[in-house]
Amino acid sequence: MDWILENAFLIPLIPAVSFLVILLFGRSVIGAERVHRVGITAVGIVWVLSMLAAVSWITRVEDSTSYKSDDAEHAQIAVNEGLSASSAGGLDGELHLAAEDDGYGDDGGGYATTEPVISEVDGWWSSSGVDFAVGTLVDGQTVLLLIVVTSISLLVHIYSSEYVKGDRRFVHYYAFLSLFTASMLFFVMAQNLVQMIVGWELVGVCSFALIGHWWEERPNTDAALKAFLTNRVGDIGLLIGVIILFGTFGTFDIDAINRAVGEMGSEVHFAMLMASIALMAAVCSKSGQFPLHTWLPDAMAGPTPVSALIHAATMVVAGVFMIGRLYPVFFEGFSIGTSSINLMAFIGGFTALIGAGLAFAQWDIKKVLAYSTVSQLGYMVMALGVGAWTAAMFHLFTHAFFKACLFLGAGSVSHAAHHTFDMREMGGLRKYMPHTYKTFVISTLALAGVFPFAGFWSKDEILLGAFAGQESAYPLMLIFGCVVALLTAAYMTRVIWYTFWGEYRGHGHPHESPKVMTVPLWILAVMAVVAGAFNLPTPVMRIFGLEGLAHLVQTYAEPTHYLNAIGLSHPPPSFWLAVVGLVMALAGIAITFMYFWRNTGPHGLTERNRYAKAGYTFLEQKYYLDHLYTDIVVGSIKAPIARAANWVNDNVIDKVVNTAGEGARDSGRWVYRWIDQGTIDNTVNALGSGADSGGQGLRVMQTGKVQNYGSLLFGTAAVVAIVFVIVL
Amino acid sequence: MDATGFDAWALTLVVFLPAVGALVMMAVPRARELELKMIALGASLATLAVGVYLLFAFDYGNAGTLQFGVHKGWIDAINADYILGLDGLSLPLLILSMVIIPLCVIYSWEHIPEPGNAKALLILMLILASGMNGTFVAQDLILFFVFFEVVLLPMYFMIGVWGGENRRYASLKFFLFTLFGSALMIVSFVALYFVATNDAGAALNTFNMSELAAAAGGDLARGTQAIIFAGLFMGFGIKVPMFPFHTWLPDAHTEAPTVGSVILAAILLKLGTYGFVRIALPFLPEGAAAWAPWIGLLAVIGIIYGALGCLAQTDMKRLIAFSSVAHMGFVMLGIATLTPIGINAAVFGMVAHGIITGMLFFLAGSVKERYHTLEISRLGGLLKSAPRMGWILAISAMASLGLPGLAGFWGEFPAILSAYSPGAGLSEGTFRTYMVIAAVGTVFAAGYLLWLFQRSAFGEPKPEWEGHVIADVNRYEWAAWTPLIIAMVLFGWVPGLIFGVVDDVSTGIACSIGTAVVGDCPWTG
Amino acid sequence: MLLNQFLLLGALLFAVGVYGVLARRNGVMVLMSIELMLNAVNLNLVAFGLQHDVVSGQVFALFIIAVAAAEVGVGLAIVLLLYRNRKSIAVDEFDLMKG
Amino acid sequence: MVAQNIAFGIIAAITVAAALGMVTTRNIVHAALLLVAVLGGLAANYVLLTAEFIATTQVLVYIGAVMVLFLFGIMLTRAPIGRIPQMTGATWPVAALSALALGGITVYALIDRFGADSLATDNTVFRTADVSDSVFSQYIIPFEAVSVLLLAALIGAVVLARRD
Repeated sequence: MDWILENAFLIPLIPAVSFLVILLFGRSVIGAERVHRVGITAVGIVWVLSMLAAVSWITRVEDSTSYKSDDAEHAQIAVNEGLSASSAGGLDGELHLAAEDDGYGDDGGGYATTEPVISEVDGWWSSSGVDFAVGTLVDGQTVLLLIVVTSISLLVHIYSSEYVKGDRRFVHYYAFLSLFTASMLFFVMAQNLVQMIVGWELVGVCSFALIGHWWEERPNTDAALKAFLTNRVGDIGLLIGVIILFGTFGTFDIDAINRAVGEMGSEVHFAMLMASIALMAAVCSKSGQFPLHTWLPDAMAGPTPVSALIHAATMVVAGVFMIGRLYPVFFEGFSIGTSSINLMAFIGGFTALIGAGLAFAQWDIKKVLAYSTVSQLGYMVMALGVGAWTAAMFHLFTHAFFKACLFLGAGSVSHAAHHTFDMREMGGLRKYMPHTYKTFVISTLALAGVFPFAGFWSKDEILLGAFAGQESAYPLMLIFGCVVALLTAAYMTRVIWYTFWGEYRGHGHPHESPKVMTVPLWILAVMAVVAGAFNLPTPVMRIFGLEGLAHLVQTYAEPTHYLNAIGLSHPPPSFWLAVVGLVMALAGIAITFMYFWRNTGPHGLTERNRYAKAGYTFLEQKYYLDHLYTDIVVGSIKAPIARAANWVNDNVIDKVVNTAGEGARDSGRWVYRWIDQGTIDNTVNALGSGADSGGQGLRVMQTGKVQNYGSLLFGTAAVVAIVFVIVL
Repeated sequence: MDATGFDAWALTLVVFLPAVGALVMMAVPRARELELKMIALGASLATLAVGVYLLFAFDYGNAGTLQFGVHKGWIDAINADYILGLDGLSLPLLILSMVIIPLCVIYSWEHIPEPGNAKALLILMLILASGMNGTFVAQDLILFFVFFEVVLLPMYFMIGVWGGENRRYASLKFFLFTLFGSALMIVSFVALYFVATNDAGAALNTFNMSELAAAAGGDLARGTQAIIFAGLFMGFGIKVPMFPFHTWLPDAHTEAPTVGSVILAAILLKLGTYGFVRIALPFLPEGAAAWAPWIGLLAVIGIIYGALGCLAQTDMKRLIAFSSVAHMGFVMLGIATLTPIGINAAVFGMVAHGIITGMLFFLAGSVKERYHTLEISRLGGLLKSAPRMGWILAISAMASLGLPGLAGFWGEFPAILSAYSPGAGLSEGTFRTYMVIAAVGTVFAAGYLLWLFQRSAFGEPKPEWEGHVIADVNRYEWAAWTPLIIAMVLFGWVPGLIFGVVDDVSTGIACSIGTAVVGDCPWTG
Repeated sequence: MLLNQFLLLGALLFAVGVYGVLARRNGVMVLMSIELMLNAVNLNLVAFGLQHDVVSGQVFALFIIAVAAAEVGVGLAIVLLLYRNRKSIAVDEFDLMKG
Repeated sequence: MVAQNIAFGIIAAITVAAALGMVTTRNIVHAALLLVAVLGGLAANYVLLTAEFIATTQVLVYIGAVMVLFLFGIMLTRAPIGRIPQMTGATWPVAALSALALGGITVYALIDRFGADSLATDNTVFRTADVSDSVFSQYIIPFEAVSVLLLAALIGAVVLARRD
């Protein structure tokens, strides 16, 4: 049963082969318009394998849980499993640490410890006699990501076959989708940090290539460059963080590092702090956290399905995944267990807040969604920062589905509305494209966190994590979380308003997208509804008498073998907090509705009259409340705060990036001109020309007349003789 | 160590086969160009065939010891012997050199630069091949020096005859710079001959490199070692080239013909770094330890400075040339840490840089041939007019900026890694600062390479090229480039191919330095 | 007799010969001055030979006389050739090696 | 001894005077004849130094053969017989300075080193036979070399002077 877990390398291998096949034979053998079949088939196989892996993993966890009653036997099995994990793959792997340590589960507070399945082969590279292995590490977290990546990737592959049809580079598009899927899968099952870097960079390159897919236009390539370079900045942190971890523990092995942190604890606190700060920079760039988030909205220059796959559901969560993967490091480094505020939680919370604020100021539907992604990623990072590992991963899981659905919906809208993403040229589309509209609304409700959609459950867990904390609560994070919940609901309602309600403001005749696009939308929408069921709290399940199915993510995905060692605790569910979260979301929706309605009447400002024409007459009588909310809450957020944030974003952060780039170029020019050419080169040239002018001077003496030479000869002889005879 | 049978001849063949080819070519009239090319290709491929034999016959379990050894008398008057040998350090570089030369010959099939004369150009290439191969296998200082200098003149003529507009200036600059370094280097060699002692304090009076390495400086005082090291440092550092001795490089590269640039970048620069690892470090451990912080400093300055220089360039070839300064900075940083991982990284970096930058120069040559300019602002839309070439440029640029999965990464990352904990009692604080600066350098690298790629490959082709046919990669180019692209990807995914070979030697060197300087070696070989 | 009287005579003649070589314009005169210098040397050789009681001094003097004869022969031939080609034997008119 | 010294004085005075005359006269034929005087004076000096064979050779080779050569040279180059205004080049002061410096330092060095060393007159008197023994035994190879040199010079002179 564990076959797939031990041979997990097949999972990234298949899309990688698909990449090569499409790239090498796509145009010639397969035919340019048929390459999507290769990609879809490959990802389909991988999806099946991932599901198999999930089933295998769950079985494995079940097995180890049932053995828990018998400690001795449990240990024995763990050893056996470790052995089979490393040898059954037919690779000359070593008996791994995983097989030797088995004691963590016993004090795990009621949770079974299930060892990760590590398959590795030695000799990937070596130094001073130490061989570094390459291999796969499969545990619950990996399996969770496998499901997310392959599912979204499969749907995007299918969706794209219509959306990108007839594109100038259809073949390249599918090739890079395959390569991206391969890289992302390689990343999530990395056994060591170097592999992690490899995957991390490769997804970045695919992102670069796909953002710049239409590279004939300058803005697209600028956006691609910006994305890649911003990520490179974060990669400095990744490199240094990995190096610090290697320097401290002498290994790249993720499993060994996590266990070592658990054992050593505060002995290595300072090193872990440094490593965490460095790695945090990497997270900021990859997962669009403040202050390195600016590339993500620009990255929307790529094709929309790519935005859905890479810049919403999968690649951008790489940073979150990495934190989760190296959680003991961050837990120790940032003292998550004992503090009530820390860098990670603050960056996450703050990013969530400013991302949500910025989403109000956008007219481009994809940019709204991009800022929303920034905000939601901030949520996940914040969750990890407050110690809510499961909540973060659960939110990652649910968010992937509803955000992908939103992006694909936006793509569908644009497909209908003549390839524009400007909401001012949309409107009233609910009549023309009912499927897109329905799925978009469902996903919006999920994102807003309305009961009982998926987002509600995962957001609630994050708020719960902030509320309970570990040893102490994280009050600021709780406030951030609640405010963001409100804002999220508000800006998403605004999007729906502009896009689907009112009269159509664009040109041409909008139409519903074909089935090949709407079916993926519906699948994602269904997931947006039911994904929450994967980690329902026990009290809720008790209502249905299905207590055994509660906390699935927590039970199966959590790497208890690491987390138990650092003593991570799980807060009990809180009904009232859930109510608060729900109220926030509903309030956000309500406020927005009122805002748009309020501008209809004669008291409204003239600039907002067209919203009135768009029609929200049934909200008219709530005028006073609307006035209050609009001017004080939404107005203050929209005008000063969001604009200021946007201004800061464009004029300060962006400016700093641009200025730094220009400054580097200018100083490069300056150094080149004055130091390189001016000083160093001139010194060399001066030596040369000095020799030359010396030669010119001496040249006068070369008269060509024998007697002059003779004079010189005898004169010199005389002088030398004088020196020898008299002086010496 | 002396080998028998064919093994005893293998290295001699590797060194002299190209020279024999050059001799044969001299006898063939200039007009019979095809035959001349066939002879050149034959000679270089025959050398490569011996190289393949070496690859298979090499004992990888004993990569740390010299194999295929030859030891014959040569110039008895000065105790210089004809000693050749191959170990894990020489092998990758030797193979690199043997691969690059046939590729250059193939590339030259239809790309003989102005003013023509394929015969002379190919003969020079073969002489270069002899010199370079000889440098990598020579195990006697005088022999090493002879081979080291043999490469100088052909390259001088290559630049001076087939170069661009400013070729005289560039070739002279190259020649004088290198000769200056060589002069100091030979002084140091002679000094080594006279002052090097064994542990017992008896003078060695030998040029035999393995004996000198085994002595590891003997009981020479740190000051003496540092002075001798300074001479070697100048000789090798100019060749590398290290900041601030790098100014010959952009000029030489810009003016040189394509194959000249390729050979220069791919192999000639490696002679310097190879010299550091093979001669300077093991012979003078104390000197190396004394100089290491300064080498490290110059290396990181080179990384940042080279990158800044790149950002300021408007000429594609000159940009690539400046990037060499930055990349060799990583190599030198690895060497300066005096750790096995650093030296491993350096050797990997050398090979990777040879492959990648060689490839980039090939591309620059082909771009120049098609557009008759390398002015970046006049290029653009390469992906549109010649898509395959554009993609190859993309892969090469990505490899050059150190993308994992391609060869460049394994030169950079371990070099940065090694600076975290330098060996031989070097200051951790200093080297960790270097580490951060070097890591910042990777961002710059991405910046200038992508900037180059964006300007030259993305976008629409410039209007001035309307009506011009920009041909895509032709079959000679495919033949010359495919092995390099394959190597980039192969080494990117299977770095153990090089690390595994070099590791024994680099651990040995680092260990002997550690033992000599701080009296202990934390690495087990 | 003092050794020095011969040596000093030789020195004086040598110096005079140097002056002649450097100052005279006529090629034949230059050659004659060279003869003078050679003879000055001969005188020294013979004097030292006597002083040190060796026959070598005289032998060398003989050799020098022979070599001088050869030199004059070739030198005059060159002068002749110059004259034939340039119609002049003024040595300061020849500056083909001017840098 | 006194007689010899007196003889030396007279001969030396004539020799130096003739030499000076040779390098200053404007008449080239006079210069050649003054050279004869110098060479003759030297031959006399050789006699004073008990080197009769050298003296003889000097007379035979120089005054006999070399001088004839010079005179032929003068004639063949059609040098004007008689006074020529520009016999001395414009740079003669430099030449004089060089010659003076060289002569001065040599004189100084000789006086400094040998001072008043008297010539060892009680040594062996080498006869012609001794000289010939030495030439044909110890110096046979240089002798042969000189023979070849003379031959080569002969051929060389012929080749150079040939008119074709």
